[in-house]
Amino acid sequence: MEISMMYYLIPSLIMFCCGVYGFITRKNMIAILISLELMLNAVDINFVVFNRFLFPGQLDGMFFTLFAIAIAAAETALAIAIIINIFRSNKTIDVDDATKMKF
Amino acid sequence: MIEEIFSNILIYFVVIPVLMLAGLALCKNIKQIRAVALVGSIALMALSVYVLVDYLQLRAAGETAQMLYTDSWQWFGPLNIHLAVGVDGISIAMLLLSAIILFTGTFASWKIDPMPKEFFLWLILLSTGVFGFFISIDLFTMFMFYEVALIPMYLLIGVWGSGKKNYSAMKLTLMLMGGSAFLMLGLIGIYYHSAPEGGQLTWNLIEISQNNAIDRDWQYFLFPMTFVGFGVLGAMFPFHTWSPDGHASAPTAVSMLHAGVLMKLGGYGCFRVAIYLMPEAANDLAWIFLILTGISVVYGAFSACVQTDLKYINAYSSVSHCGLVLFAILMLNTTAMTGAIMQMLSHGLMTALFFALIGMIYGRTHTRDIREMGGLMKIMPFLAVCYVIAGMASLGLPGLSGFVAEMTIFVGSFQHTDMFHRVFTIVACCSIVITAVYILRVVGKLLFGPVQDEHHLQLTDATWWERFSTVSLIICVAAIGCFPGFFSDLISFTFSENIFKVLGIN
Amino acid sequence: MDQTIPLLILALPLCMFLVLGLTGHKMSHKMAGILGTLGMGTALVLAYTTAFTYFFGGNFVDEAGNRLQHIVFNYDWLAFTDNLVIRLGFLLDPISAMMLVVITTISFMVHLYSLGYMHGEKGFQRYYAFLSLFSFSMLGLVVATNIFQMYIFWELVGASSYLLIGFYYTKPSAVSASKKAFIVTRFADLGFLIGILILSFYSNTFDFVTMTQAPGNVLASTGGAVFMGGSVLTWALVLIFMGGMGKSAMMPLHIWLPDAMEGPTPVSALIHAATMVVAGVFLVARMFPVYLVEEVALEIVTWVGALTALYAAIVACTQVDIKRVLAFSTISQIAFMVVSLGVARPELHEGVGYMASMFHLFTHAMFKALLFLGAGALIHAVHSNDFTSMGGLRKHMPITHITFLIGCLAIAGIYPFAGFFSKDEILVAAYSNSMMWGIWMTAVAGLTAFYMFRLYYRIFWWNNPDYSKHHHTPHDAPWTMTLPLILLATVSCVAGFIPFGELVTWNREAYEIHLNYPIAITSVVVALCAIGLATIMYRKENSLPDKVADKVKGLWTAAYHRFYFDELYLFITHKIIFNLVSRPIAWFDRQIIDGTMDKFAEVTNKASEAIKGLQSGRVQSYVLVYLLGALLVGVVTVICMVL
Amino acid sequence: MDYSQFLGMKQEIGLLVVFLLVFFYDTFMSKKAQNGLATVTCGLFGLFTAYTLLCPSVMADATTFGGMYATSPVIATIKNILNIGVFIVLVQSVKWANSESQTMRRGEFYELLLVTLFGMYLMISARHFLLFVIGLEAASLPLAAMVAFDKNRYESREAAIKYILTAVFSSAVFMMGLSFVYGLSGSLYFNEIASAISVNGEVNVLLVLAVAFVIAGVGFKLSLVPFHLWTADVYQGAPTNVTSYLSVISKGATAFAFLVIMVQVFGAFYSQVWEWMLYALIILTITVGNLFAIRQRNMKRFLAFSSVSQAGYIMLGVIALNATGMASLMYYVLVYIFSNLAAFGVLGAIENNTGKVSMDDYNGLYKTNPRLSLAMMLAMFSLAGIPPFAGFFSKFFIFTGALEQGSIAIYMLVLIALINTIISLYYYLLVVKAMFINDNETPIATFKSHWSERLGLWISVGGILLLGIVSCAYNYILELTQSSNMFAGLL
Amino acid sequence: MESVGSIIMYMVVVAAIIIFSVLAVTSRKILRSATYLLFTLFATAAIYFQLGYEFLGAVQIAVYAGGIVVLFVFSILLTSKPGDKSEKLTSKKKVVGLIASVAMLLVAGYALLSRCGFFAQLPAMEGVTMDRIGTELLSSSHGGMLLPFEAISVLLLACIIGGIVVARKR
Repeated sequence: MEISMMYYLIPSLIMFCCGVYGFITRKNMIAILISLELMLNAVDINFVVFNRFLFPGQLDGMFFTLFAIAIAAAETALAIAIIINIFRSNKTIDVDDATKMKF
Repeated sequence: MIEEIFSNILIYFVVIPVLMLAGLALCKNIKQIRAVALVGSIALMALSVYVLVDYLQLRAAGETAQMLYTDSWQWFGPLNIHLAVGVDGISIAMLLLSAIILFTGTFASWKIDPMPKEFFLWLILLSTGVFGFFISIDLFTMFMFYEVALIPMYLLIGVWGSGKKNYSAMKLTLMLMGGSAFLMLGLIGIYYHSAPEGGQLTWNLIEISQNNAIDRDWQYFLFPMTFVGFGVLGAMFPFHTWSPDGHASAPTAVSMLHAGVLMKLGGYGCFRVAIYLMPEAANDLAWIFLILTGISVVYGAFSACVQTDLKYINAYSSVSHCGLVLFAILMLNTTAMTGAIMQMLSHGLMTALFFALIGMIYGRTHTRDIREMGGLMKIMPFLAVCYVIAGMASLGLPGLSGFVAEMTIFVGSFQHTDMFHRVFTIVACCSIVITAVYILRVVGKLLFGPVQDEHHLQLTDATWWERFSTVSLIICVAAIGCFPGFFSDLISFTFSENIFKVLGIN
Repeated sequence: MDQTIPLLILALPLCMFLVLGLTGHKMSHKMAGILGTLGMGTALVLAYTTAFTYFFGGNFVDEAGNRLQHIVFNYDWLAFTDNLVIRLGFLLDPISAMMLVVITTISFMVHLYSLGYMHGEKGFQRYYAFLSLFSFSMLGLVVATNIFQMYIFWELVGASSYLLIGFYYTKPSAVSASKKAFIVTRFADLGFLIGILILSFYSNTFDFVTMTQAPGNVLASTGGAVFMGGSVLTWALVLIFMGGMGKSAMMPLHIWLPDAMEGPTPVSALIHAATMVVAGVFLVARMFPVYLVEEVALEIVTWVGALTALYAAIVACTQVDIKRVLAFSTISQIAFMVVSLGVARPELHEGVGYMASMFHLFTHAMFKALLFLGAGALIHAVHSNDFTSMGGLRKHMPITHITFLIGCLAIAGIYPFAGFFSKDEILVAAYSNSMMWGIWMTAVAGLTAFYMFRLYYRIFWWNNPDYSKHHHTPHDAPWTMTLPLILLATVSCVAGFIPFGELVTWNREAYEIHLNYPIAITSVVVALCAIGLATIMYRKENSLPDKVADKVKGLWTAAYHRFYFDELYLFITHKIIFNLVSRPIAWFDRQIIDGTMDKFAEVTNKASEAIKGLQSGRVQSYVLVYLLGALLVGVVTVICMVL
Repeated sequence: MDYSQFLGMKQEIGLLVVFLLVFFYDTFMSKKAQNGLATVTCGLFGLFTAYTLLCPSVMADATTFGGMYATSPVIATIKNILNIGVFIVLVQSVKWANSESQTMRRGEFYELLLVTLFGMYLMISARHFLLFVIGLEAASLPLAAMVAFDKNRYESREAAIKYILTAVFSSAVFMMGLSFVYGLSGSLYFNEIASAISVNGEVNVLLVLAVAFVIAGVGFKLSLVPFHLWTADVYQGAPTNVTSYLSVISKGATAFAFLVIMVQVFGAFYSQVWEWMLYALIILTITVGNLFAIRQRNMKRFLAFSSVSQAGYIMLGVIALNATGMASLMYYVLVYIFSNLAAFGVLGAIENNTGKVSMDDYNGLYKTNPRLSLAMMLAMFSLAGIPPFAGFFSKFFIFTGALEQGSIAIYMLVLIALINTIISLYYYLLVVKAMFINDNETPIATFKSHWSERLGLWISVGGILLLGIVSCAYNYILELTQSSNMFAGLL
Repeated sequence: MESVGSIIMYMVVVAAIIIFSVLAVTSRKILRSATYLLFTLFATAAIYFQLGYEFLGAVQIAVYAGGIVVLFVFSILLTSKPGDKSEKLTSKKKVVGLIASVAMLLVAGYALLSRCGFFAQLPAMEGVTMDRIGTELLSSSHGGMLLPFEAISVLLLACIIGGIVVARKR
């Protein structure tokens, strides 16, 4: 059996979709953030896989992933800061409670 | 550049209103406001008379260019947008009309309340647009001034109006802006087809018409856009419904200016842009719009017959009369078009007169319902007599302006070789009877007969400024009615071949 | 001919109108009245001079002795095209010269008469201003050199008539009568206008002279075009005649005339008896050569005239308001003129109908004005229009009585009064055209005699009511009023002897009138019989009239209600025009057209309301929409690409 | 390694210098001097803006870092336009920043703001997707913190969490799209991608999906419908100054960057792929934005939806795909900056002084605060595109640009856009109506606004009045874009 | 032909990715979710190793697994009481989420699968040495990442500032 590129891409896509599912269904903001991490991670895998399989001579994809990891870290930090801020004043991080502004 | 601009006389039609705006902004009390408005409007009137005289002299001296005083200063260079000015007889007639109505409108709003300063500011802004529109020969500047003229309407009606003013003001503004949406598309489309392949695109009316490069298929698309765009302001059926509500709610001077001048922008634009630049489409598609405008003419008149609000009656009558303008323009011959322009002048003056009188009557009786009034001839004879004269002008009494305009239109339209056009002319002719019906109905109910309301007996007749305003209008109406040849010559000279050459018809 | 005098004839009344209209309210009544009358008097003198110069000056005949059509002046007023130009001019020919005389005469009489009749009325100055305006318009109409000039003055005449009928503007009946008059004639004018449009489109001219001198060209220019079964020329001429029908109160457009009697009586005499109402006749006469080339149009003219004559005569027999009787009599008499034109043919007695018509126009103007002014005097005296409140007045008002009697005899066609001669010529023309028209018109003439004497007897004989309950007993009017009566009565007596045939003929060739004795005797006998019948029925108070009325109850009631034409008019205007056309249109405009515009706004608001759920405030639904949106954009594009 | 290449990034370097100066001032200056921070920042930034506007060397044409970073007169100009906007925002925020509640965080506000601007610079100049993503994130992540700045207001927090969650989601989708692009082309350099994917000219499903994801990712920042749902909530919740910054600067920068991406990367697939995507999105954006806007009573929310629909108009400059369209887009952004900032300036002044943000509170404003009302009215008219205010010209030109290519479909699109202007006019007039026409028993009391608010408003109003009438701005931009060869070879 | 060992390794890794991803988004205990996320991230790192990007794998473990997940755990402990069983999901939400994710899966999956070139085999690659990574990372020529490297420092600085501002008590 050959492990072709698609065998990496599809799991990564599934991971992304899990992230989507999690984002849409979870109530806890941190859980949503976890889902987002899954999505970002899936993107990273894609870049690496493409780089490795199609353009092994360069490192563009890998570098992208590298920077994406840094960005993801920054995002998470900031998001968690905001969530904690919310928790502090609202005593809840249920996303359904953050629906005061609408229509 | 600046010097160059100010050496052209036409530019002062915009400069004076702008100076008036500046002057008004500095005014402290009602006296100063009146002074500024009065001085400015007199200056404008003097200017337009001067231009008229000078124009006639130039023509007499053998000047044959289509437009005189033409000048063009680059504005948005890369898009070839210019501030281009120029006038022919039609524009001069319109300028004169606007100046007269602004002048009388100033008197009609002598005692405007509240916020007189703001009122005049908006009013002058509106007239800036109007004057700018009539002197422009660049599509872009024309359109810009067109919209400048439209928007002050909203506040003028909304703040100083009466009745369901909010609704009316909004409706009027939105509908007119809706029209200008179509218009904008049409104008840009014209620009992109203004020159033959590879030529320099232009917004200049004269150049476009000389290039004559818009091919027929595009004309079929752009002509309806521009015609409907301007037609909305010209109260073309079925886009006229802003007119009754808008006029009913507007304060006197605004109604005057709007019906008297602003609606003319529509007809003028239809002629100057839609027909002038796209005569082939105009010829081919005329039947559609003839039906619509023909409906306007008769339908407006019939609707006016059963209204009970004075302003509604007059608004519907405007629909009918302005329909006649568009109707005649579509006939595409010199006589009918001359008639159309004369009708614009005539309708402008007499409808302004009407609205002025209605405003004065309303200011006294506080009702515009003809069922609640009667026998005003006894109470305010001056106003009543003026009203009768206005009515007579409206129903086309010879010696007043309505007659000559309508007759020129009818005779001109009937000269069309196509049977369809002639039959429709006859249909349009029927309006003269219906006009008589509603005018006399009002006159009979309002001015004659017994006094309906005891309180009305205490009312006074017109004040000096009201008299001044109405009398000047009546003099103008009568002047056109008695010396139509002068105006007809002034106007018809400008239809020199250009449209007809393209069509290969008379 | 010098322009000054003709110009002055027109300018004087106009100036009077402007002077009185603009500054009248500052003048005293007396001043205004005298000014107006003087102005009209001057115009009268000038008009007489002009007419005299024309007819007897000898300058206006060609070698063959025919009279010429002379254009005194003709100014361009408004040029539609190179050929279609409205000119304001002064055409002098037999009929216009005659009309100048008629108009100025009657107008002057009325001016004079009104000094007394309108004494002390509010708006006296206004009244004189309007009279001047009317005179100006009417004079302009008759001297028109082209059909559009005629139309202009035609309209002005209509407007001044409107103003004069509605003179008592506080009276609702007067207001509605004036409105009705204006609108009905306006409707007729629409026909006139369309006729002008058609005619000018084909003939490419407005000029009367051009048209009438070569009517064949007019016919040729239409090229045999046909519209809805009739040739376009027929259409044009009939439509033009429709204008005449309106002004001349031909059936069915006559309905305004009886109501127009709401105006002051002198006005009725001037406008609604002598001058304006004959404008239609004048119009047909003016265009007569053109009508001749299209005989269908003349047939229609004849039929309209004949029916109107009979109808009006029958109705006149039943009315009680003296002015209404006179009004219907006017309608009937104008119809005589119209019939006369309609039956005229060049080959029949050298076109005697035309001459007869003009002759009758002239004489009728005189005696009908006389009758109206007499009626005015009566009304002035008893303050009522109904002859039921009169009777036996011959003792109280002898001058009025005599002049009125002269008028009645003239209209009844008794020798040697004016009416006899003109009516005789009309009957000659009718008989020469066909026996039917002859008998028909003779019968109408008989009816005329009957109803006039019915009127006469009811006013001056019948009974002797007690006038003491009035604030004064009836007596003759002051001299300003009786003088015109006497003058007009004199004219009515002698006008028949004017050699009209030498002055006014259709082709302006002189023509000798000779009485056709069989016809003349027949008509006089018929008239005398009718007078006799009237004498039997109305000389003394008795119940015979009621009995007769009961006998023919249906006819009587119908005639009394003028054959329900007014009801028909009301039905058409209110039920059809207002309720079935205008109201639905207004409703349609508000609800459908305007409603659609409002609907746009409403739909926008509804849409806004409908999609507000999109903005649910839940971040999860936001990303759901986001993702699905992104996917959809991709998928739809792919699908579109594949397709 | 060639560090001298950094010298080519004059504007970025300048901005970072300002950032650092502010940072050091904030960190090291005495407590007392801190109160001058706002003014100092304004001054510094004003100097910087003036420098970039006036210094001719900024207008260089250069591509550095191996094609990763590009600058050109056009790019320098759009950055200058943004600078002007940021300057106004800074001026307007002086009072707010000095207010009791913000003293603690004043410095951070300016620092974050400058960093986001730096991010936007990168987005505009990036010719490599990695740099672009970094710029995008730098332009959006700190904004989340700025949105959360009003600690005492619940809405501020809710807005922040909504913003950060959707932003990260969107960037995940965006990067997914980028990974597809990468997979298809093997490079992240714009020019290499363009040549790689258009080599066989074949359009495949993956590319379409990738373009859709890229549009979605950028459309998020532009708030194109249906990627706009965060907009209203965030605009409402964020402090007014942040909202104004978000609505004009962030949007303007992204619009330009979007244009660059679409033209330089996917230009070859314009008519096959993304013209129609954008076509649909523009219609949706304008219409939905308008439909929501007409029912808003909260002024900030109202302006949010108005900005959604404005974004649709801006996109017309992208779909035009020509120099006129690009110039019009830039000009539109410029005018939009002035108009919207004037609106936000009034809004902020009123909010700062009275705390009122509802449209109903504005009833009868003209009677008590005529100048503010006039400024607001001008802003509304300009946004609605009423002459002689600048908004009219920008709208007209963007339509002119769009119609240049002349297909009948574009005519229809413009027609729809134009019809939508009527709806937008309606709601803009609602504000005017509230201020001028409606009666109010308890109108907002007359107050004197802070000098900074007034200065900000004067600048904005001046821009609204002059930018259109005085033609040099547009002429200059159009000449620049016409001389750039960005669109060569397309269409 | 791959070695059996690498195939088995691949299978394990992929199974881990899929299973732990699903668990991470479905687990009702938030702390467990974080743990499953950690496993997913480890598995991802394993893929990186497998593909020969050892440096990247190391970063993944260090930054992601080591840094971010710890951050998560801290924040979870901060925001929830122990034994706090998270919400019960409404079925409506589940369905909606499922629709979205399945739609994504189908569309993107179809798009990927439609591209035959993506069934490529693993080509040979010279080892990605630290030296090369370092050189390219700090190169300013084509393919170099100097500018992003500098730029991200600004981003990170900003995020730090932002995080501080937001998290600070006052």
